[in-house]
Amino acid sequence: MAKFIFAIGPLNIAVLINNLYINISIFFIMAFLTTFVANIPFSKYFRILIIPFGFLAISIITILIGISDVDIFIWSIKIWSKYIGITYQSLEDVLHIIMRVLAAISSTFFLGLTTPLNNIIKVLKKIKIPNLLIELLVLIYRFIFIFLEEANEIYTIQEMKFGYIGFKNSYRSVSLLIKHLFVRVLVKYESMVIALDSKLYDGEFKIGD
Amino acid sequence: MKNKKTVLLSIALLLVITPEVVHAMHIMEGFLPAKWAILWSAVTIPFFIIGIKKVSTILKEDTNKKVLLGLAGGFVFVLSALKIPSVTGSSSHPTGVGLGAILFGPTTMTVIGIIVLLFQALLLAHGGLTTLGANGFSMAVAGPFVSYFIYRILKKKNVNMTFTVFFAACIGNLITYVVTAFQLALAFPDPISGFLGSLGKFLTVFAVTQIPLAIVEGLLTSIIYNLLAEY
Amino acid sequence: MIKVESLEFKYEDGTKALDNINIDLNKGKTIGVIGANGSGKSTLFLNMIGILKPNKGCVKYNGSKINYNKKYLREYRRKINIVFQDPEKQLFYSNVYDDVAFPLRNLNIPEDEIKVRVEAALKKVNAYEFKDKPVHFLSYGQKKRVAMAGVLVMDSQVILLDEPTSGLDPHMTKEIKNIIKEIAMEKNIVVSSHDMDLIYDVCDYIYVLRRGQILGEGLAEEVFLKENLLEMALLEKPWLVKIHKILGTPLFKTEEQLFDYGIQKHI
Amino acid sequence: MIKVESLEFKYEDGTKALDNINIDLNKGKTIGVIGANGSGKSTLFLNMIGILKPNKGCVKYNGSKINYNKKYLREYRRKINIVFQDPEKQLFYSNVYDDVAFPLRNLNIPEDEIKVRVEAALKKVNAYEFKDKPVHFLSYGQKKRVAMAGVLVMDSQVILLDEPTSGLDPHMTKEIKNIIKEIAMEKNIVVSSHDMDLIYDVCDYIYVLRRGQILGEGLAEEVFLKENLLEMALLEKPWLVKIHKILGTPLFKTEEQLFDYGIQKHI
Repeated sequence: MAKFIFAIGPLNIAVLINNLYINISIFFIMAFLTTFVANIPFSKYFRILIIPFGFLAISIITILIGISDVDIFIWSIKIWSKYIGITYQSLEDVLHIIMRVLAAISSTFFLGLTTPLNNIIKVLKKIKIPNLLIELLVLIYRFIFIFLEEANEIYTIQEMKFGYIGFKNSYRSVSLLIKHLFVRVLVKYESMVIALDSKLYDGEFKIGD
Repeated sequence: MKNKKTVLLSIALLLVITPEVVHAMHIMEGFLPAKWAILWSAVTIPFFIIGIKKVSTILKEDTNKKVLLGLAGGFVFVLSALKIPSVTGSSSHPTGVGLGAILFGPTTMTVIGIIVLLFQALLLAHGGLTTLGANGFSMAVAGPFVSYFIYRILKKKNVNMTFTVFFAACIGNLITYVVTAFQLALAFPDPISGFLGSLGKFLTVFAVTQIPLAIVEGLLTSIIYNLLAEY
Repeated sequence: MIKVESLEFKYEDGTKALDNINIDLNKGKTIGVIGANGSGKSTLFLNMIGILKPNKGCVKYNGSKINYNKKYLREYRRKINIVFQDPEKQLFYSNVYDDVAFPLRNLNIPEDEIKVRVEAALKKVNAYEFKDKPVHFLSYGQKKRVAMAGVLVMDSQVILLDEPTSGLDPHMTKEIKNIIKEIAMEKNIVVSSHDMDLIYDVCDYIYVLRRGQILGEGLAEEVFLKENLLEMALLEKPWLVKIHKILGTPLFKTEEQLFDYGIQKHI
Repeated sequence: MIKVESLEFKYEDGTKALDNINIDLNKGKTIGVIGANGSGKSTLFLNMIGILKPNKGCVKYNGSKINYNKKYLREYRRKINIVFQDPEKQLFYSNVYDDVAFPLRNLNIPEDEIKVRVEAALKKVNAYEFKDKPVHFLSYGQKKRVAMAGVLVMDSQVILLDEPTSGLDPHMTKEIKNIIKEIAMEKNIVVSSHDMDLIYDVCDYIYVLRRGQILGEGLAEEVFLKENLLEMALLEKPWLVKIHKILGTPLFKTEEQLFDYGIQKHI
């Protein structure tokens, strides 16, 4: 619970208060805690951190650049009769966004990288999230890993069979992979229903407190 | 200590099949200002609640279906973590929105989709908790419903099945992108040309990657659909 | 106790999966069911626990036919239960504790009693040490033991084990063998396996299946001497029987007995 | 030929999965890799085929380090390939023929050549007779053989077999054993298995893994005599070695040899 609040708190502060300096501090504290205290190597942390930055880069540039008939920009180029450039305000906006994003994402990472799902589930139970939702969370979480492992293995096998050389092969292989996974969903479903029966399942996946 | 290691290990596993390029249209954590984050959550929550209600009536008839929903969730998650080659030479992911809606129905996809988005935020750093509402609306509400309705309408009119599935998945993907651009434009209107100018900018910028991807998604979904029909 | 009487089971397409099966669990403390891939072992197990319903014949519990209504089956499965081969298909929680506690929670047993029973079951299969690890980080052998704990926790009288050692290394196989022997002191066990050495070691009475029929049955020491029977069933002799046949050493039931014999011989 | 030189492989979190591994496939025609669950066998195989990239050391092919660019790997994998344990995950098509043809079609080989090679591969694993059956109607053992054909069809020089007999009944195990021996006449085989009898029978040179390190290596007849080594690696002796140790019979490599010896003794 404490860890949960500790991650969700700063996340809310980052987005709700949205102060440049607070956000910078949140980012450094969270990054420090995740990498040093929770002992996650810095290089790995950095690698995960840059995953969503493609989106950030594209969106930031989009926000940054404006088009106008008159040159109101602090920096611009003229193409035919239009000016394309950056205003002071958009620059300031973007700075705010980047800091907010860093603060928020470091908080979410802290939660994702250091808190086992079970602790999160316990919190959700405490705040009275409906049971069905919690059950689905628990089941989906478990099955994600089953299918990830399978997808990984199938992918390797296809790669060994030259399945990812060129477009045509890749498309065929990915579609086969997805179809195969889906067939395995159905097969698993059948045998799981049997297992559930023998485990005296009565319609609810109960979870302890 | 052990747990941190293991969570990290899971991330490592995910990175093997997760790719160098961004997850197409997930609005990243913290990107939306508070006002918009809250607003989009408020828009999405009713759909989610209706979804849950509908799902639970289905489950009352057959409680075993709960496992099927769980399996479907795991499947959709993995689907969205897969890497597919895209026309631009880099790779991208299928969103699975269309395929999921056709296989499991749109309301189910709303519920599963939002849970999957939550896990994507926590495990993959795709999307985020504060943007869950906005992403949920575009990917788990708008996309699946549009895909599903196109699928139903064309199916009723006896249009060629391969094309039906292609079109449903393709448009479902495009709708997701349009809605996201809309959300971004609302939150970040252009200081000069306002909301419309901003919408134009976002639509143009993301069109470069999204239109080819929508076509890819459509093609892929129709191939998979045919493979499954064969099975 | 459980008896299967002239049971016949057909698939939906009409092919017979099981034909005139008679099994009496009173005949041994640990019963072995052996047969080639596809001989009907799993189908038989599913009939025995009432998941599949026979087309003819019946399964009897304490002298009376079992019923197929939900209420009866729930009670019945507290008496007889099964550990399936593939652990991935019977573990529903990422958390070991919750998974083992699952059947008890379905019976609405109070949490403090659940705790005692879950921990006891985990200890019995040497899985207590990783009870806090998420399931997806367990090795195959560890998952297999958690799956076993998930059935032991119900404390049923009869436990069916489908391929309990498949995919396990020699050390783990030995460990499972010991666990089976330990459980067999309090419960009735039915084991199906392709590992003839395992079956010979832990079982006292054996049923041999071939294409859905019982080709032979008898005490372990007798059945495995019947060369024709094993050959027809596409099976093998355990190696302890092989050396008895080939080298003329006495017939030993366990490796330890052979070992003692070897030492005496050298003296 | 393939050599692994002081290879180290770390997981993302920094724990070593493999440490200072040296393997030389020239040392035998059929090489065995044995070790307990989690000792690193699969990780080693994945390093050998270039799916995983070592942190230190290297894999050498014909004397030069392998490259990890797409083009090189593509050529490399025509020389070395792998059959994984679970056939269910390796068969993607509903049709046996299409499945075996998959790698050849990916290489754009003409259909008439494909036909010849697919049929030859299916015959090699005795799977030709069910080439027109849908995959989901095949038995586990049949699927396993089709999976083998799917790799044999590529005609690579080295084939890695991960647990080729797991889940198979005794008869099918024997059949796979014979197939391995037959393939080994033309190709180099690396087998990993928990079945010590299988390894002892088909392999001439053995590497013993424990916790990511090579604990010992040598000719099959030597390695399996080293009691300490096997114990430390949590493994077992094959039964033919056991009786040699306990009863003092000569050390036989195959059951047939023991059988002949038994007959002579009786005469």
